[in-house]
Amino acid sequence: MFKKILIANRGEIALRVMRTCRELGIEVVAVFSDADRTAPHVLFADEAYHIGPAPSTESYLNYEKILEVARESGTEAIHPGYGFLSENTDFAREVSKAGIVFIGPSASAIKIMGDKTMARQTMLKTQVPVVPGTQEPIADISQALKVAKEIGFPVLIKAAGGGGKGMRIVNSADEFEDAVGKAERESQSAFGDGRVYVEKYLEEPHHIEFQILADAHGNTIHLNERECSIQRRYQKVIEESPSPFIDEDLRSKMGQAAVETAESCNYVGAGTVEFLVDKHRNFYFLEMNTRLQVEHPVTEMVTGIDLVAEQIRIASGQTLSIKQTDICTTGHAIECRIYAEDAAHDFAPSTGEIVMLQIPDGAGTRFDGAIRQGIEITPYYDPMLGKLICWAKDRDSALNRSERALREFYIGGIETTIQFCRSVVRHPVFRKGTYDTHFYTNFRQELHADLAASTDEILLVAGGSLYHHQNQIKHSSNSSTSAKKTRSNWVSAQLGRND
Amino acid sequence: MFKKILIANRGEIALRVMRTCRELGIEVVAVFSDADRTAPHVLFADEAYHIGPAPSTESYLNYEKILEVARESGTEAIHPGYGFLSENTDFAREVSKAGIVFIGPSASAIKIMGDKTMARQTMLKTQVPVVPGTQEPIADISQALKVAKEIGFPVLIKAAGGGGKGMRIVNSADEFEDAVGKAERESQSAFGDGRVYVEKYLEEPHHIEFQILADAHGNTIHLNERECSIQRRYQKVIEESPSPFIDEDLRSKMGQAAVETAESCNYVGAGTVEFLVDKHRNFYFLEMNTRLQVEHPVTEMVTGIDLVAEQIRIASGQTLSIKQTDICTTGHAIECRIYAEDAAHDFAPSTGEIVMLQIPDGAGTRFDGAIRQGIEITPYYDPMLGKLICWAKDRDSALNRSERALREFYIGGIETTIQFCRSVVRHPVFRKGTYDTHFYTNFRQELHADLAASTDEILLVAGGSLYHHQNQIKHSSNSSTSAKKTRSNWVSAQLGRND
Amino acid sequence: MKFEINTGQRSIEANFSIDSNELIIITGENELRFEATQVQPGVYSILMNNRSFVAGVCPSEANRVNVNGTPINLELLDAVHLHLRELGWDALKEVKAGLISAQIPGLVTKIFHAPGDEVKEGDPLFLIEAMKMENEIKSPVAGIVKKIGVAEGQTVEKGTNIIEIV
Amino acid sequence: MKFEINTGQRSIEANFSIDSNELIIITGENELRFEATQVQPGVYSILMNNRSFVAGVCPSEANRVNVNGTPINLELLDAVHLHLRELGWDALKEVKAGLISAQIPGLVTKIFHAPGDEVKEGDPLFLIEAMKMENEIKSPVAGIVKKIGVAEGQTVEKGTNIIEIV
Repeated sequence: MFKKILIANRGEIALRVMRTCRELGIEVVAVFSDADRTAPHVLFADEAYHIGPAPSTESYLNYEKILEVARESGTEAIHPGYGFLSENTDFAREVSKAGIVFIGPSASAIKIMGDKTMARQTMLKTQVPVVPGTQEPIADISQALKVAKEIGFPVLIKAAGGGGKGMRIVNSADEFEDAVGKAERESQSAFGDGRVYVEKYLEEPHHIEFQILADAHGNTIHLNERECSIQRRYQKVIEESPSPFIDEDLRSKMGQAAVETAESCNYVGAGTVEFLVDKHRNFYFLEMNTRLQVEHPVTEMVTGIDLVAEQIRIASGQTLSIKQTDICTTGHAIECRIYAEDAAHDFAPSTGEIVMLQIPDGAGTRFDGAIRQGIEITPYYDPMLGKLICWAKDRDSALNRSERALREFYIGGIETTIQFCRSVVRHPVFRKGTYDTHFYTNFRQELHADLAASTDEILLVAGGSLYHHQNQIKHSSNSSTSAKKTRSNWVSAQLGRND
Repeated sequence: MFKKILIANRGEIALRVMRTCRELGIEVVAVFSDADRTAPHVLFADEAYHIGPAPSTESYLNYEKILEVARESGTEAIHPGYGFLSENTDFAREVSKAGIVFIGPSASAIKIMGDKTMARQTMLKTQVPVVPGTQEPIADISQALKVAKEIGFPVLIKAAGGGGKGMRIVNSADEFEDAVGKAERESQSAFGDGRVYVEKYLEEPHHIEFQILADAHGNTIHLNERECSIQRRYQKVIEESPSPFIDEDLRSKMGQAAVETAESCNYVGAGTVEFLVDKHRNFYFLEMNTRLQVEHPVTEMVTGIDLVAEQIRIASGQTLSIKQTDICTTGHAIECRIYAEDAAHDFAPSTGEIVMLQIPDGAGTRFDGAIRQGIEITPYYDPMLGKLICWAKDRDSALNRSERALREFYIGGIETTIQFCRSVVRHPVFRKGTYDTHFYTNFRQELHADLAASTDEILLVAGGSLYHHQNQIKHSSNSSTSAKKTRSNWVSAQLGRND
Repeated sequence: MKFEINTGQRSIEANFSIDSNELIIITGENELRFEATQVQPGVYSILMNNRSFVAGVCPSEANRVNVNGTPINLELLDAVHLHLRELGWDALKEVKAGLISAQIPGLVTKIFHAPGDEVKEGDPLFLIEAMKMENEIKSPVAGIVKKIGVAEGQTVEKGTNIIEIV
Repeated sequence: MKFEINTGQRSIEANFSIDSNELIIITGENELRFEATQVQPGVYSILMNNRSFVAGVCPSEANRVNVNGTPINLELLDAVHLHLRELGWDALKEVKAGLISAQIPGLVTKIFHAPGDEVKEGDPLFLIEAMKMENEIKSPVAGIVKKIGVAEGQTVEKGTNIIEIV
């Protein structure tokens, strides 16, 4: 086993990885930018090295500098977390060249799965279904129509430029030519690239992913699914395991497909195979993430397996200690991502000092974060403050626990998505478990109305607080008493009262 | 089910109970003294009522006032937590008289088990073993010697006055008369009461307790044991479940005895039956606690059962939803009690403001507490700040997790037992699991030496920090810059640097 | 003193008076006892008729209060303001118009207009990149672009004036 | 500048010098680069040769530093003190003698001595009750009780002088 690991990351995932390292008796090395001198991952670590200015291109993405620190500190292995350098093939290769273990798959597996076209081509050689459609942009409209008829309507026309723009659902053959023309023009004006693809349109799709683990000795297993259909701006907000949509039969088929996917690129380590599943329970390979996933804790909570510990064991050359038949899940876990964003203003990032912090706790309540009262949230990095994961014996109890914990969570001084997550968790469709990836689009207005809903009581509290605050501030600046002093006086007055 | 519950308590247990209430959809009413106006339980609650000055006799023990609040707020049930009014028969009776449900056993069960002599007499009518000995103080020395011979040496001579003083181990009959005389004289001078009892001396005793649940419909079950032998000043410090000392056979026998104990007083609710177990695995009834126990979370972590939810269900008249055969435990849980005490100075209470707080979190890491950065720890109440409970798949992993979490725990501004708990958790005898109630006495010096141990590196950090602090303060008072300003300058200097 | 609490969507009238350490709020036929104790600067524990709330006054936006986690934008209009409004002045409109500044620190990547352009309410004005995300800022008013305060590619602090619309 | 860091049990000598925002600590043959950044008032993040520590300076006791959770009592003796000590003055002894004050706020329930009594080091002086517990305070020195500052049954603040021993 390794004696010292460098974590080439920051924020909650750096802390998450360090916790497991320390439990395994491994020393941890942190790296930090100018903006992170007193960040939680620096305070937590055994050693910490400054690697550059705040912008990540000059610090957390500067892999020459990180390799230099790894050599100087005598690090035996590097954990890249997610984001930053975690899917960078050059970094993975350079780390290995330096005689240091990269905790992740081989550079070649990262490369295959990192390229959408290469990944699709690899998958077509296996039994794993991919979304039917043209693999090359449409050159000839009659050829495209033939493909569309083979796939069966409705079909989707997608821009080569990516993203949501230029996307069009076509319900029948006679609308086809007209729709392609429109999509091409839209795509041309949006991306300067008019090429479009034809793909099967999936009705009421679910985003379902499978966690896999593979050792270097040819053993690959899966750890069941995570349901990730609650998204906005193509970004996951809430994930859960098990999925309320998947039954045992489908779970077993998709799990087998996930294992086959990993084997197709000789995958070693922890990885995630993402699928789309339509309302008829047909599933299609979407992509594979060759790293630890943000939402990995929901799998940990229901399986009892520490995924980071497994990553480290695999990287140190050990054989998987668990077989597929050992995987048994208990209860239900839901993760809410807490972002420093103003949900009421189109999720604009929110920065500033956390002036008060109360993190929920108690049975089945886990917060993977990296925040502290008094810390400054800067605009330099991802706005995710952390993830609240609630586990309970069944889905209803896990929903109740999530709602309780979100109600208990208090972050003062900046805006967060805590209340938005609460609106989702108590939405009847989410509670029923009958949602798909259109959930946010479909219920956007309801969710934001719930978020903005305020009773007379709440309005009076808000008005009274504002009045009190303004008068207290006026008072304090008039008499030039400090805030601290004012508080003490106030408290003394309280203490003196006698009902 | 109840719509509104009043929690007649403060601190971590008030929060603990409120969490479950909210998950069950029940509104919570807090009560608070002058010292607790902004305490976490007040901020957490739906309603909060002031009940008097800081001293608990005038607030948290003032049950007329609490009953008044219960009536005013339309409370349907009262949860007493532990301590304060939880084992007060008058309170239990008055609550019922007011038409409010007392979440706990009947006043008569509290009374029987609250009186040591009555409890012992009750138990003698059952099959549950009690520690053999005289039930009345020694009147006649020859009669006492006869009893001692029946019990078998070694025996223990105990003062009627209680506590540790006057206690004497007698190894053989010829030492007996002399020892009784000495014990009588010591007891007379310590308590003004020279009467002594004779009792079997238990070698290498373990303090083992069983959690029981009983509904009002005649169903009583046990939820296995908690090992509570790590104590100092007769106060538990660390508890775990399962006990490393108990085997399946003994567990089943003791569990049966615990159920029989509860049934002997027609117990309804959650309760704890405490036993002493000697090195030969003989077990003896010690006492029964007729309330929720501080260390109840270790049972929750291994059984997955929410004990407060069960208490509430039982109080609302429901039948137990689980049978004895449903109880199955997973993994191992260890609880460390975090007190505001200075371990290095004989555990003297420590008060003051919490200037910085970092509570450990992550997989299997639960903190049941009621603290916040900026809060003042007052001298009025119990010095327990909270409990850190770590769960993992086996005992070794739970020990590693506890050590990691204790290392991660930072409470600045006051002294705590965090480091003392760390010394215990990494002590080889504790790790091996071969400890008994003499652990603290036997290893006291080692533990405190470990606590005080400092390397040259640590000494240099301490010296350097003191130097830096004094010079920063000097500088800041000379130039009359505020601490905040100084920090900003310092950080700016940091941000500017470029390696 | 008489006040109107107004969120733009709805409003409520109340009379505030101070009684030692409590605020007496009279609204309609209800009399409420409101007591606030500071927990941290700008964060208060509120007991209103014994109902418990945590209220945070937003440090950067004077008229935003977070009650039990829910952010509420409100205007607290006193008798003077209410009288002015009767005369036709609209406090809520007033604060919206005029200068559009950066609500977050970041990099201005795109400005869609030049001085003299006419913009409608809701038209995109500029893009600002922060925390790896691009944020489109829309115009809160209709009018003519009078002045552009920054150039594309410029890094701005929160509060920097970007566009003035008249 | 030359310093001795002394815990009573052990001591270490070091030379401190300032180099921009770092402290250079030379001890024996080792040269260490020590950098402190304040996290909260009195709490510092320390990087010493890139090893990371959190150090808290105790607000109530000037000579207590908590390093990664471990409380350390120490004297930081500069050249002047070291010289004085060579002349026979003992700084550590000095601070121990004299006035015995309440280390915690609480209720003084019992005082075992009257002025004029002779006490040995380790003799119980008084009981103070706080947080439901009784705490026995022992004499840190041998001597004669000169003065008793409070009466039994009196509530005292932290730092109140209880007994003076000469």
